[in-house]
This record gives sequence, structure tokens and C-alpha cells, in this order.
Amino acid sequence: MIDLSVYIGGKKLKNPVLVSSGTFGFAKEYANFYDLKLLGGIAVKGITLKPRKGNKPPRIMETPAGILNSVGLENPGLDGFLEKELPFLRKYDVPIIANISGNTIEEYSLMAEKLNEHVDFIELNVSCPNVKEGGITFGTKPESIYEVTKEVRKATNIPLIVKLSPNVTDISEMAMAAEKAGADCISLINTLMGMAIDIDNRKPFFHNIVAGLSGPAIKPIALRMVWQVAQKVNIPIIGMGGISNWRDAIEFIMAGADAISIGTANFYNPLAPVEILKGIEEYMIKNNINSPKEIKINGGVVYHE
Amino acid sequence: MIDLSVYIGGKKLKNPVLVSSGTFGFAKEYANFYDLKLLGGIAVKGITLKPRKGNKPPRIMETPAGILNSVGLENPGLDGFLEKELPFLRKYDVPIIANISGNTIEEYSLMAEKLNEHVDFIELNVSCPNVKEGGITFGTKPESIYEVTKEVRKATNIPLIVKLSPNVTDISEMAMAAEKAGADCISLINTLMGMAIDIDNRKPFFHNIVAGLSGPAIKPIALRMVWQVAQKVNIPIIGMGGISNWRDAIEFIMAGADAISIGTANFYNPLAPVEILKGIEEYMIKNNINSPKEIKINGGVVYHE
Amino acid sequence: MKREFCKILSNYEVADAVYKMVIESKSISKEALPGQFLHIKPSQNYDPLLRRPISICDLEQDKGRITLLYRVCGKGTSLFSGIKPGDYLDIMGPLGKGFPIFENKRTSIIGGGIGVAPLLYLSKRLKKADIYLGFKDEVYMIEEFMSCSDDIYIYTENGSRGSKGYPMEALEKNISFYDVVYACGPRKMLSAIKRLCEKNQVECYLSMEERMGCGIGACLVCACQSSNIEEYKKVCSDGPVFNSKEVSLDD
Amino acid sequence: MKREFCKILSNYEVADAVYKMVIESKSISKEALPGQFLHIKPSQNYDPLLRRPISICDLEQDKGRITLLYRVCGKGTSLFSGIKPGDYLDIMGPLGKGFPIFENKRTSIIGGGIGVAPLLYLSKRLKKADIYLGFKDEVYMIEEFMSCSDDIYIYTENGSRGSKGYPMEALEKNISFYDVVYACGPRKMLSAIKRLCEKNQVECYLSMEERMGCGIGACLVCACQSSNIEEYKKVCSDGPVFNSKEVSLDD
Ligand SMILES: Cc1cc2nc3c(=O)[nH]c(=O)nc-3n(C[C@H](O)[C@H](O)[C@H](O)COP(=O)(O)OP(=O)(O)OC[C@H]3O[C@@H](n4cnc5c(N)ncnc54)[C@H](O)[C@@H]3O)c2cc1C
Ligand SMILES: Cc1cc2nc3c(=O)[nH]c(=O)nc-3n(C[C@H](O)[C@H](O)[C@H](O)COP(=O)(O)OP(=O)(O)OC[C@H]3O[C@@H](n4cnc5c(N)ncnc54)[C@H](O)[C@@H]3O)c2cc1C
Ligand SMILES: Cc1cc2nc3c(=O)[nH]c(=O)nc-3n(C[C@H](O)[C@H](O)[C@H](O)COP(=O)(O)O)c2cc1C
Ligand SMILES: Cc1cc2nc3c(=O)[nH]c(=O)nc-3n(C[C@H](O)[C@H](O)[C@H](O)COP(=O)(O)O)c2cc1C
Ligand code: FES
Ligand code: FES
Repeated sequence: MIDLSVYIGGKKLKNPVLVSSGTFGFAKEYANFYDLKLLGGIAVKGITLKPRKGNKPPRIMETPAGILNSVGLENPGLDGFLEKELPFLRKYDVPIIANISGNTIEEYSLMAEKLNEHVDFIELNVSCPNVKEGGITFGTKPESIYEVTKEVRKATNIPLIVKLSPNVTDISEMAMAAEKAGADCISLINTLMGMAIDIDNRKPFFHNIVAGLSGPAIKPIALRMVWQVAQKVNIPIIGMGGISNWRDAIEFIMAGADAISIGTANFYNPLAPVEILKGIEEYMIKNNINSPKEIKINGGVVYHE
Repeated sequence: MIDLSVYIGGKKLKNPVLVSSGTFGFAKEYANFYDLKLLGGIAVKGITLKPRKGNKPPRIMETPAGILNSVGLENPGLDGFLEKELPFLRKYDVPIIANISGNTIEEYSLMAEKLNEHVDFIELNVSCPNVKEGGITFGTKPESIYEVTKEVRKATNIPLIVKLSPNVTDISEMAMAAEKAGADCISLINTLMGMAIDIDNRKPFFHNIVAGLSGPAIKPIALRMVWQVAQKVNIPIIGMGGISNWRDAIEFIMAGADAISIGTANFYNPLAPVEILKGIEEYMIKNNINSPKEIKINGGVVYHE
Repeated sequence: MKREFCKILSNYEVADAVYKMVIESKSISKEALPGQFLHIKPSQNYDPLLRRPISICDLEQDKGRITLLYRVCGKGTSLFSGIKPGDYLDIMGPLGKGFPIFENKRTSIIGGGIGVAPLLYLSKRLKKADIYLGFKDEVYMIEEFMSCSDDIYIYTENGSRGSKGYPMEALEKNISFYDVVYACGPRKMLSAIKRLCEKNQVECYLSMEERMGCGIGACLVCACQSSNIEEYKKVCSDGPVFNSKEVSLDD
Repeated sequence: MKREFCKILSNYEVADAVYKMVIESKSISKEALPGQFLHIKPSQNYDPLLRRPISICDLEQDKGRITLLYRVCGKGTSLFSGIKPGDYLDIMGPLGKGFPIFENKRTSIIGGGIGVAPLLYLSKRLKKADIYLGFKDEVYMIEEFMSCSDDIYIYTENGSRGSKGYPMEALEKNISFYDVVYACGPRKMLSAIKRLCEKNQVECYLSMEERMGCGIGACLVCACQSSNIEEYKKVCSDGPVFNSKEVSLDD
């Protein structure tokens, strides 16, 4: 009997296929394409304490096999999320991951506290390249990751995921800092910092100058980072970055991911998560694999409930 | 009158279009496609003091809009280069950039000394992800970059280029360290560390596990790094990473590059460098630009001889 | 809203770099409204990666046929131009909010260049709107528009067809005759039309363009400035058709 | 060695997922030798990015026509299969070192599966080589090979055409008749042939495969182990055809 479930911080996901924050809105839109409860979990659009308008357009640029985005965390704020978005999500039997960004450690803690009984997981975004305050500045130093994780850990008792930035020399140091501070899980990678220039108008294409690169183009980098982190930490890993088909997903799981998350692929294929789930299932059946954790190649660590 | 020339360390390149180390062999092969003296300069395959066999195959894997390579610095060694390869190159009126990698600072210095009167530029490769010793370990700490550059600076009086690794948190720190130590020019970026897994055989695709990612996929990252470095240093910059057409080249020059270098594009389009040169020229004529340095957008610094 | 592989019935050039493509989809043509768009994947590989938004130009519900009109300007549209009858395209649609249909008001339609695309099916549905169309030099789809209305004004910049000049000039003269204006075209033209209509208290609907990711409201990349300075609108799901009062076109 | 846009004259399936494509190039067909290959760009966009090496299967110098035979197995080859007559492909070639032609020696040719591709033009040039071909179930290009030699042995794994079994079995029996063996096919088969020939002191030429970058010897990614343990050979420019003694096939 194959059992697709995986555990993160003691909580069960019915399968290892998640969708990534910022690429799935608050899930309403994709509910038109398939039943959301098919998913292992949903990471909703990153939220901040107060509503944010986001960055001035243009906000997207296609690059070879990827996209640059500069959304800048447009979101209705914590209260807006709880009042306007969460009720819809709660109609589905699917774990909800709240992705949060703060300007200060206090903001992160306050948000975690308020979200505690309303969602299933909290994902600390210490890695958004598209906002000036907070975000990535927390995410490139192990000490800051340690501090923010430790404080948020005190503020909540639901499983805590720390989402890492790939824009660092050694991502495994960041992962170890989060683990040491009490994180239940590491998710990676957020977008890589990229740039584009509008040569016709002789200026950077985005108002913010830099923007976040995602999509198939970054998959080899994301996979390497998942592998590196898997060599160093003993907590579960959610792998993401350019996953576009079931073969990519299996690569991430082999590299050490316990669950995988689909981001940019949702844009060009709204059915990507369910197609990938089906592919993983078929792969497991064909190869006589009972649980996703058996897919890992040695070097990756296996977790049990 | 348009003048395509650019200066690096006081030496003139007749135009800003170079070809990147490791993607152009020792130039013989491409001499069948066009006259090599059309190029601004040629960075030859990275050399080491002693001959190297290189890594065990497979050595290449196609990725979305990119490639992973694991050549591992196969080369005939310094003496082999001087005896067997350089004489051919010297038949062309084109500046030669010797790209060197060492296991120790002494090796770098020795090589620079021996190359001094034979080539036009020395490019310190402190950023190869495909070899265990040396290479990238020098390239991720400003102090090591400072030291190796400073020592090599003493060993040679021809212009010294330091080639940076993109696998760092803040590449501009590395550039500033090289500048402070006396480098004449910064070239960037080398390949990003990536990985692939052979899911049918359940193991990493490359023997070395990690490999170097290049090609159009990485262009947005390379461009961002060139921009970041251009904000911080006052020496010329050679920009590279995924440049595939003249529009890409103009983006890099606008971002602050004084010259640009073509790597992976040579593989799928052997005429890429000459097509790109032609495109730059036409762009300059159309826009009434007399010199490549006028293309830079403000923020980039302009150098004169 | 569906994702479907649709068969291409025809695809050919109607003017320099402007193509007309007819696709077959019973389900999309059953639902689609004038002003809505399709989100079409140009390649099965990863470059180009994203879908391209293309408006529904015309529609024959009984035959399950949809006509698209597109200008080749980049990677995606040039792949579209290579599609042959019998091939299939991966299409999501119909997406977005279309034009509201006012059958008993005095309506006019104004389009510039490839911006005429979403206006043909609208013209058919409105039946008796006055139509103003402007082109650079070559005109296209003129006959189809003529069959929808007796009052049609054609302009070209160089006067090669119709009158020389811009359709805005004629609309400006006649603006007081209309209750509602529908428009699609270059941003500058939309901006001028918005000003004209608001000055004359004429209701005005604009079909807007922004670069898109998901096309369905989930990714927030297609933001355009709302007239409420505190927020952005999503072109893909709040639009692409907006009442001119909802949006700001000042840069 | 050139880079050229070549016109496709025909392109159709000859067996399940195996296609035959005829291209036009006076200059390539003038130079090309049996065993050389072309390096072909599958897409004008960046995914797939690299060219694909495909052997010259046959050649009509007078007409400037080159035949390729390829099996669809991934992104690049499936794009090839969609090419229509009249389309153009971006081709570099002829590349690499071909088979040496010994007209006065007793020669035999052995191919397995799609490995038969580089052997047809070789068979024509050698005129009277014995030919051993092996396939899984479906056979292809049989008639063309038959027209080159009277002594031709066909095998299929399931016996559906020719004899049941592997061509190696027959070659093993007849090995003492030959001065030279030419081979192309799966690595395991090449390895066995190398052993057989070296044991029997028969000269042996193998056409090898490795993933390629540049295709011309500049990037060093197509390394295969030389029999000199200290170095690698480049499949693209030292090969793809090697004397069996030059290379090591042990992994
Ligand atoms: C709602 C809507 C309806 C449209 N309807 C039509 C139509 O009926 N006919 C038609 O010819 N064009 C239409 N367009 C514009 C069309 O989408 C673009 O011309 C097309 O996406 C360009 O793709 P490309 O790959 O050829 O160009 P590229 O420049 O290679 O595209 C690069 C990226 O930019 C985006 N992009 C480029 N130009 C535009 C643009 N003007 N608007 C939005 N995104 C753009 C592309 O979608 C892609 O993601 C419409 C746009 C929108 C938003
Ligand atoms: C000298 C030479 C001659 C060849 N001649 C023929 C021929 O005549 N007919 C034929 O059907 N095949 C031939 N091959 C194999 C052919 O090149 C591959 O099947 C093809 O490149 C696969 O491309 P893809 O995009 O369909 O597969 P993908 O798996 O999508 O390709 C991914 C990458 O791997 C490379 N690759 C995959 N398989 C091979 C392989 N077996 N050998 C080399 N590179 C590979 C591709 O070139 C590409 O860079 C030859 C290979 C070589 C080296
Ligand atoms: C448009 C867009 C918006 C995003 N917003 C967020 C966000 O709010 N919070 C966050 O943690 N990550 C955000 N991300 C990053 C994704 O969650 C994901 O980490 C990244 O895109 C890499 O995965 P992919 O290549 O599969 O898209 C965003 C990505 C995109 C493309
Ligand atoms: C096959 C291959 C071999 C390379 N070898 C070297 C090398 O020897 N020394 C070096 O400094 N860079 C080497 N590089 C890196 C390139 O010079 C260049 O920095 C990188 O590929 C990014 O540019 P691109 O995306 O245009 O290829 C190599 C790259 C490739 C693809
Ligand atoms: S395109 Fe994604 S929200 Fe509009
Ligand atoms: S493919 Fe580049 S050296 Fe052989």
C-alpha cells in the first residue's frame, strides 16, 4: 500500500505536493481548476502586519525559462487576511501555511501569535528580495535568522517553517541557524535576485531595480541548495524552485526534500500541482515505493512521526 | 565617428566583445568560422600549473535555457599551453587573456610570473566550482581574494583581471577586495553552483555532485551582479553570464560593463560573438553613440586611458 | 474558465505581421463575452515560458468557433504565426471581465491599431454602435466591422485608406451624441479618450493591457493603478475592461 | 565545417518513433564522409538550448542531399519530428572524424538499433562489406542496406523479422573472415565487439556517443576515456569514430 503522507512538525500532510506563497493567491482562483483538498498544503500569499499596496508596475518580465517579479508583497494585511481570505480557505480540508514578513522581530512575533489558532503552519519569509525593509536583510545572516526564529518560536505553538533566501554564500549555515533556534522545517528556495534593463528607455526595467527570479531556469540551483541543506539539518525540508513536472519533483525528493512546492509553474499550467502529484504516485507504484521518504537517496535524512 | 575601443589596465581592446574562458578552447576551432582578429579579446581555457585530466564524464547536462558543466579544468598545464597552444594564438592580432587557477597563492604567482611576457592579460580564476582544491574556496571570502590578488599583482606587470564567483551573498565586497589589492579589472560572473539528479539511477548526475550553471537562464542574475559591482568599484568590468544576442550585450554595458564576454552561446551559435559585435555597432550608429562607455546608464562609472 | 487543448482551424496573415487565427472550442465559445481574453501557451518547452493574453475578436457560438487577431511582436506571437491548421494550442479561457452591453443606449466604439481586436464581437453584440477605427497605414478587418454598423469611420495616419488622421478627431466632434464609449488601443489614446469622456460626462469602458503571469488573479503581477490611489487593480481579473473612472492612466 | 540554414526536403516516420529526414546542402554533401555528423539546432529559442548531434546516414552528392535517421527520445528530437518539408534547420557540419575506408580489405559492418544510422553511407562506400543489423522488434532501412551488399544478416530480439537473436552471435562465428569491423550501437554492444575484435586481432572502428556542447572540440564536455589512462578523448573531434584501441569502454 502506498502512503503519500509526510509529517512536518508533528502535523500530517496527506501528500508531499504543496503550492508556494505568492504564486497561488489565497487559492480561490485555482479552486476553479481542481478540488483544493487534493493538495498536501497551501502556502498563501505573503502577509504583513499592515496592508501593503505593493510595487509600482511593471511587476513581471519573462526571462529565458524563468520570470522576474517585483510584486513587493501586495497583501491585505494580517486582519484583512483573517477576515476576508481565511474563511474561504477553511472550507477545504487542506492545511494552510501562513507566509509572514515583518519589518522587525516584534512584528514577526505579533503576527505569529495572532495567527496561531487560525492556520496550520507558519512560514517565516526572511527572504523576500522585493521589499526594502525586513525581508531579505534577515535572511542573509545566520545570527539574524537565529534571533527571529527563536522569538517567533516563543510566540506560537504550531509548526514553524523558515523559508530561506538563495542569495547567500552558504545556505546550509542559514538552515542550521533556523534549526538551532527551534524551527520545525526549512523551506527553500525563495527567488534569486535578478535584474533586467529596458534598453529602449535606458533604465532598469523595474522601479526597484532588482527583482526575484523564479521558474525552470533556477531549478539546478535550487536542487543543489536542497541537497546542501539536507546534508546538514535534521528537520524536514520543503524543496522548491523551478519545479515544473513530476521528474523535477522526484529529483528534489531524492536530493533530500520531504515535501515539494510548486510556484511559477502554476502560472503557465494551472493543473501543475495535480499533474505532479499523479506523476509522483505513478513513479512510486512503478518502483514499489511505499512512502515518499523512501525516495531520498542516501545523504538525505528520513523523518518519522 | 564611432570608436568601439575600450581600455583595460591601460591596454586597448579594439572592441568590447570578448569570449569566455573554457567556452572557446584555445581558439583554433572557432578560427574556422571567422577571423579571430575581429574579437576584442580571447580568454583561453583555464590553465593550471600542471596538466589536469579533468573530471570523469558525464560532463554536461542541458537544463532549461542553460547547461550544467563539470569539465573540471582539463588543460595541458602551463608549459603545455605555452608550447602547444600559444604559438597558434599569436598568429592573430588579438589580445590573449590567460585564465589561471591555482591550489595555492604561490602557484597563482608562479603562473603569473611565467605568463607575464607571453600574454596580454591575466585573469585570476578564483571561482571555479568544478574542482576540489583552490578555485571557489578563494572566491567566496574578501580576505582571500585580497591576498591572492595582492601577491599575483607583485608577480606580473601586465593588466590583471579578477574573475568573481556568483555563489556569494554580496559580490560587490569581493570586487572591492580585488580592487583594493591592485586588480585592473573585474570579470564576472563565473558559473553558478547547480546540481542534477539522474532519477533513473537514483544518484547525482555528475560525479562531483555539483556542477556549474551557465547560459541564458542565468542572465538576470549576472546582470544584477554587474550592476551591483559597478556601483562599488572604479576599475573596468567585463560582464558575462548568459549573453546570447546584442540586446543582452547592451543590457550588460548599460548596467556598467566596459566589455562583455560570450560563453555558452558559442556552443549553440559559433558566430555569436561576431553577430553580437555587429549588433552593438548598429545600435551605436542608430543611437548616435560614439563609444561603448556612453552606453552606460548613470550609476556606472566611465574609464579613460 | 477552463484549460483546454483547442484545434486550430485556420491561421493566416491579414496585413503586415497581423494574423487572424480561428480556433475551435465549443465550451469557450458558449461562455465567452465581448472583451474577454484567452491565455495561450506559445510553446510546450520552457522558453517562452508564460502564456500570452489574446482578446476574443469574434465568435460563432453555433459553430463553436473563435476568431483571434494578433500582431507578431516577440517570441510568443511569432510562434503563434507558425501554427498550422490541424495543430492544437493549450488555451485557458475565457478570462477576465468583458464589456457591459447596453443595447438601448447611444454607443460608440473606438479602436486603434491591433486594439481593434476585442471590438469586433462587441460591435456585433451592440448591433448599432458607431465605429471609429484608426490604423497606421495598412487596414484590416474593415469588412467585418462594416457588416456590423452603417456608421463607421476609418482613419489612417498617412491617408492610404479612409481619412487621413486619427479617429479621436472624429470622436471628439461627435462625443455629445453618445451615452457610452468603448475603447481599445495604445495607452496614450485610451488616456485621451478617458479625459474626453469624463469631461463630457459620457460613460466610458477601456480595455487595458499589462504583462501577465497567471491570468486569473492569483499572482498580482498585472497591476494597474486604480483611481483609488491606495490600491492597484488586476488587469486580468478586475479587467481587462474597466470603467474609465475605476483606473488612473497618468504615469 | 560550416554553419548553414538547410532546407528540409522530407521528414517522416519509418518505424515507431524513428524518423527519416532528407535535407538539402550542396556544401555539406560535397565534403561529408561516412561516420561524420551534423550538429543541429532544434529550436530558435533557448529551450532546448544546445544543438543535437545526428549522424550522416546517407548522402547523394550529385543532388546535394543528405539523409538522417533519428529516434525521438527527448525535447530536441521531438521538435525535429515536427519539422515540415520546406522548413529550414540551423545546421553545423560535417563534423568529426569518419570511418576510414578500406576498399581492399575484408570488411564487415555491425549496427544495433538506431546505431544503424551512420552505417548506410559507409556500406555504400565500402561496396562489398558484410552487414549485420540488429533491432528490437521493428526493423527499418533494411532495403537500403540490402542494396549495398549481398551478405546481410538481420536480427530482431523477438524474431519478428530476420533471425531471432543478436547480430553479435553471427559476427562472433564469422569474425575470422574479416580484416576490419565497423560498429555502431548501444555501449554494451560496442564493448563486446571491441573485446571480440581485439581478441581476434581484427581492426575495429567504433562510432561513439557522448553528450556534446560545442561539437567542434572547444569545450571538452564530450570526453570519453582514452586507452591511455592519463587522458580523455573528445568524441566530437577526435571521434565520433575511434579505432577500438584508442578508447576504453569499461566503466
Ligand atoms: C488582456 C489582453 C488582451 C490582448 N489582446 C491582444 C490581441 O487580441 N491581439 C494582440 O495582438 N495582442 C493582444 N494583447 C497583447 C499581447 O498579449 C502581446 O502582444 C503578447 O503577449 C506579446 O507576446 P510576445 O511573446 O510576442 O512578445 P514578447 O515581447 O516576447 O513578450 C514578452 C512578455 O511580455 C508580455 N507582453 C509583451 N507585450 C505585451 C502587451 N502589449 N501586453 C501584455 N503583455 C505583453 C508577453 O505576454 C510576455 O510575457 C493583449 C494583451 C492583454 C493584456
Ligand atoms: C556523434 C553522434 C551521432 C549521433 N547520431 C544519431 C543518429 O544518427 N540518430 C539518432 O537518433 N541519434 C543519434 N545520436 C544521439 C542523439 O544525438 C540523441 O538522441 C539526441 O541528442 C537526443 O536529444 P533529445 O533532445 O531528443 O533528448 P534529450 O534527452 O532531451 O537531450 C538532452 C541532452 O542530452 C543530449 N543527449 C541525449 N541523449 C544523447 C545521446 N544518446 N548521445 C549524445 N547526446 C545525447 C542531447 O544532445 C541534449 O544535449 C548521436 C549522438 C552522437 C554523439
Ligand atoms: C509572483 C511571485 C510572488 C511571490 N511572493 C512570495 C511571497 O509573498 N512570499 C514568499 O515567501 N515567497 C514568494 N514568492 C517566491 C515563491 O514562493 C517561490 O519560493 C519561488 O518563486 C521559487 O519557486 P518557483 O521557481 O517554483 O516559482 C513569490 C514568487 C513569485 C513568482
Ligand atoms: C564548459 C565550460 C567551461 C568553463 N571553463 C572555465 C574556465 O576554465 N575558467 C573560467 O574562469 N571559467 C570557465 N567557465 C565559465 C565561463 O567562462 C563563464 O564565466 C560562464 O560560463 C558564464 O558565462 P555564459 O553564461 O555566457 O557561459 C566555463 C564555462 C563552461 C560552460
Ligand atoms: S496575471 Fe496573475 S493576477 Fe493578473
Ligand atoms: S562537444 Fe565541445 S569539445 Fe566535444
